[in-house]
Amino acid sequence: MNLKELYQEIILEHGKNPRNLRKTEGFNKDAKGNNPLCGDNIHVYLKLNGQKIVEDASFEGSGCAISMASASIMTDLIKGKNEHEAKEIVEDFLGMIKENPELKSKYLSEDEKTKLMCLSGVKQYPMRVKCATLSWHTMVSAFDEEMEEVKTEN
Amino acid sequence: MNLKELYQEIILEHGKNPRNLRKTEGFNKDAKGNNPLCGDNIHVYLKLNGQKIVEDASFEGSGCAISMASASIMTDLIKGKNEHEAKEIVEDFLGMIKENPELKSKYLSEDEKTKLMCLSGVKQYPMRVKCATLSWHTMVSAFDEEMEEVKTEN
Amino acid sequence: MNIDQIKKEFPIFDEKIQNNDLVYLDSANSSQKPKIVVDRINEFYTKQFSNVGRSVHYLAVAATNLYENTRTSVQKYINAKHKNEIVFTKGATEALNLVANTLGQSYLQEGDEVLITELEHHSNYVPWHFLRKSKNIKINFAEINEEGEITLEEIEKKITPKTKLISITHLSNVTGAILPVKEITQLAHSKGIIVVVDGCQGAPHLKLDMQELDCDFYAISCHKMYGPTGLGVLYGKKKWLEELPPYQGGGGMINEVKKDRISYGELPNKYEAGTMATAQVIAFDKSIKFLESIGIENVMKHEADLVEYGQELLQKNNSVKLIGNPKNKGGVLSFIIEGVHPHDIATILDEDGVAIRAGHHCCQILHDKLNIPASARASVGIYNTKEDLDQLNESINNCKKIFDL
Amino acid sequence: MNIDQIKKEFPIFDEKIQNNDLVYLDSANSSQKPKIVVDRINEFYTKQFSNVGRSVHYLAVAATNLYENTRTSVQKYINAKHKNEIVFTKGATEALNLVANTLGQSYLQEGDEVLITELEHHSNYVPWHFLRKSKNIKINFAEINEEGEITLEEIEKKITPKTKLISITHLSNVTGAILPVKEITQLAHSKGIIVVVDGCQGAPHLKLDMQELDCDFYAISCHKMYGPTGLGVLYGKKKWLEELPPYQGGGGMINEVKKDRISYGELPNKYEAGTMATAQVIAFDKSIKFLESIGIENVMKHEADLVEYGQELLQKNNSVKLIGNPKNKGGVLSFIIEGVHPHDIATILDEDGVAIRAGHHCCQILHDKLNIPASARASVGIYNTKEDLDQLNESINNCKKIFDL
Ligand SMILES: Cc1ncc(COP(=O)(O)O)c(C=O)c1O
Ligand SMILES: Cc1ncc(COP(=O)(O)O)c(C=O)c1O
Repeated sequence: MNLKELYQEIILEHGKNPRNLRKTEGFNKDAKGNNPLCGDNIHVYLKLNGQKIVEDASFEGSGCAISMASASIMTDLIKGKNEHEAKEIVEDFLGMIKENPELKSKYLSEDEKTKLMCLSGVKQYPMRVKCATLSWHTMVSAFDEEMEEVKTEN
Repeated sequence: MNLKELYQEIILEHGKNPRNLRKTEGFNKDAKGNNPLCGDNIHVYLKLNGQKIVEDASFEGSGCAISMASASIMTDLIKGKNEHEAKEIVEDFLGMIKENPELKSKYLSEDEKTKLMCLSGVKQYPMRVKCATLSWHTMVSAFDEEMEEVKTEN
Repeated sequence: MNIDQIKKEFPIFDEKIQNNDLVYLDSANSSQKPKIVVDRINEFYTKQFSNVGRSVHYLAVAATNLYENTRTSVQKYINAKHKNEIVFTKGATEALNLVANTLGQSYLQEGDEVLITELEHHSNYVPWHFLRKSKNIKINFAEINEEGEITLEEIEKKITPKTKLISITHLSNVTGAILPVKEITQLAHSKGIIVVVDGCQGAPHLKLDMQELDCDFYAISCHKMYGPTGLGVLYGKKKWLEELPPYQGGGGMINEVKKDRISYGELPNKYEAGTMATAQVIAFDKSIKFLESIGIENVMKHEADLVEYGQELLQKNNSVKLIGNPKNKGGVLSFIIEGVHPHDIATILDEDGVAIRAGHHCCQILHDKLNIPASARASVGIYNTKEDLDQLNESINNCKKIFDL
Repeated sequence: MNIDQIKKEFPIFDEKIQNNDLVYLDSANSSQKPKIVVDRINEFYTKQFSNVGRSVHYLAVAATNLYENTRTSVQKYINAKHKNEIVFTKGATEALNLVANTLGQSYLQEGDEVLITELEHHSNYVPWHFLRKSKNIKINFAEINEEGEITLEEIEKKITPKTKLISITHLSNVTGAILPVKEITQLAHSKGIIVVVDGCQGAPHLKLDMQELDCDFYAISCHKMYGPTGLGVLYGKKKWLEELPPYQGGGGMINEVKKDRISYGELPNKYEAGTMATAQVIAFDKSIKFLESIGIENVMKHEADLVEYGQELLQKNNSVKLIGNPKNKGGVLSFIIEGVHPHDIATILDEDGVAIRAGHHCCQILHDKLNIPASARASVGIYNTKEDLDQLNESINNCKKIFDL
């Protein structure tokens, strides 16, 4: 996948017009993350229902197209999953964006996998991997209700 | 002049058995000097008479053969000179040890010049020049009655 | 002056970067290195290596002389009065920390004010912030005007009776504004205020004359000045360096060491604790020779031409918005493109071999003020050509295409 | 292991030094550099140069990865638990200053005691002296025994209820004594005392295993370890580096910068302010590879053989008096000749191409204790041979002849 394709396939759509870019009303989990190097910052909100299932997920913040697209896709597909499932998906995503050729999680539908795989091109741009992963790390913090901000490092 | 000659000609004599290595009784000018790099240290004593002529000069301290020889020769030949003459001789010596091919001061006898010239070989050993000049700088301080220790630098 | 010829002296431009010619527009970050500098390092390590100042053997003496030669070259290049006013550090950041720390130890008092500007790099803010924490000094900020400049008037306005020190950049690494350092220093000195200059961007691109500027301290980053990494220079007026306490302690900076007391060495040893960056210092002499061989007036002329050309190009490019428009401007072109994040710009330009920087360039205060999280920055060096700026513009157009602008 | 082969990897030995073959016995001062290290610097500057961590273009990404690779190599080489426990500094002196300064800011209190030894290099004394001045801490000295060693018992004897920190050399740069760091650390930790190790002489010559030593900090000088000048490593346990405040402030070490507040970055960035010694860090990877290719056990064996051989030679040489006779001894042979000042020895040996050091070797406390103003020191590296020590002995004999001994 070349750069043009990476940007065009889906990033542009999600990156320029990200979904869930808002603050979930009545959220009960949230966390902030930032990337001191480039100034990206994000605030992830989760609303879990009584069965600990993610009823709604959203985010606020600013960043490059890659980080916005990644947050957009993430907040979309995490809805309806519980914490355990969500964290497994995070692991799977992080593995894919760094080295694995494909996604393996049984909690992801084929359609969801296809959506996520359009971020796979980021692999070739190591400096941008943290743009793609910032929202994911931040979501984990929200689940863990860590009080500190997440900072991405390599 | 090769190294062996440098050492043998006179340094050894003065360096191993330096003259005036003692403390002048009733001295009225003195100064301390040291070389932090190699640990050489010296204390120069001068006794000036009513006409401001050096009646006696001596030194205490420890150091390499070159610094001892230099102090030995210096304290010898400075006797009988006044401050102005002494300082001109210092200038002349410093000039010679760094670059000038010969000594020019009219306050030095031919015999004194010959004695001093045996230190000229030091020129070829830049790291050792400060060994040869420490006592001379220190004597200037004594004349000027500076309170601080002299430190030699390149 | 033949830029093609000069460019040939930089071996990196013979390389293909991902199948592209390298269009290096990141010199404000760090400059490329001419062959003579790299060769000097090589020669020193393979034929002449020894530690400096500590042994009396042949190699040590020779290395010490070479090391001190560079000090003399720097002294002459920046027109310092004394050789001992030149202190080698590991970088400009360390130089600024040294100044802030030692002034904090023995000069600045609780309640004193330090005036910096909104243009300052973090390296010229955080060290003062440390003193804000430890000594309760106050930091004031001179504000930029519409053009991204700091004027003498603004400095004057921000000076209070408590201002003890002004610390300013010579040339902004974002807006390119060249500050009126000489005039600011005159004003400051007339009020008994010390002036520290962050010369990181000034040193490689402007004429340096410490007698004319008359500032009290000037910090230089050698790796931005066609020199090796891991080396900086602090110029400080003798009276200050003599009066202030040492910064780091260790071998080489002492006079006498006893179990109950220690006295420190003379300048410049007092500020050069431990084994220094010997090879880098020795090679830096060649960086200065390189700049001298071109002539700083020629450097300045060439870079002024480039920046004027680049500015015109980018101004004509719609959707590109330049940051700052100072009258007196060095070779820095920072910009944003509405709707494209600077990191995306940099990544897309990189595909064409165009190396620029994106981010806040260690100037978060300035970006906050401009209300942007980040910007893209193209910066020039002596090896750049108008063709490089044409390529920059063309790649920006590619980028706009990808983003449907 | 073939030393002739290894020696060939060091280009400097192809040179004639004043018409002599170089007999380099000054490695405790600084080691010579193998070709792969020098070549790596060359390659980086001419083909790959960019600043690290700040830009997203291809060269910057590649350089950042190379830089971080070295951190990983160092981590593995010294068996640190975390990569972020490795901080690059400009030298061991800076590393020790960093530790003393930051512990002084937030851990050591007025009246606390720091225990060092009479063997310490000024770089492991002056930084603590600064705290004696600024914080009123007390410095105690563990004393050497007849053999020039520091024993565990002596350390134990000098620990008081107020001792908060012990800072010791791993291997004395004068007597060659190897200190029982592991045992001292066990003892110290059992009393809640921190241990800092000056590893300048340990790192190039001993097996490094931070898990085994268990010390809290370990300082390394890369130029003594077949690496470039201007670079050091500070190993610090994560909990300490996380807890302590930053040392220098500037670009790269921050998290968020506002006009009224600043927060600092995570490890290791927190301690790497400003542009680092990029090229040197990247080349240092090759120094480690070089040492690994020989194997530290082989290095230790070879140097132990050399020092045993040299010690015997010099012991047999009347008028030569060796300084210290530690059971556990590294490759350092310090000596005096009654009636000949060490500087004269060094100058005379130099005429034969034998490079040794004369002076107090930045150990004035030790020389005071031994009641000598200075000593001569021959120290070995991996490239030395028994022939080098024969030549040393022969040149000493020439020297004696000149002085009629
Ligand atoms: C034992 C010891 N400690 C500290 C140092 C200082 O190291 P550096 O000068 O590389 O900072 C040295 C070397 O000079 C040393 O031998
Ligand atoms: C204006 C300015 N000040 C300070 C610095 C810091 O210099 P260094 O990182 O070389 O210490 C830089 C460069 O990064 C700069 O551009």
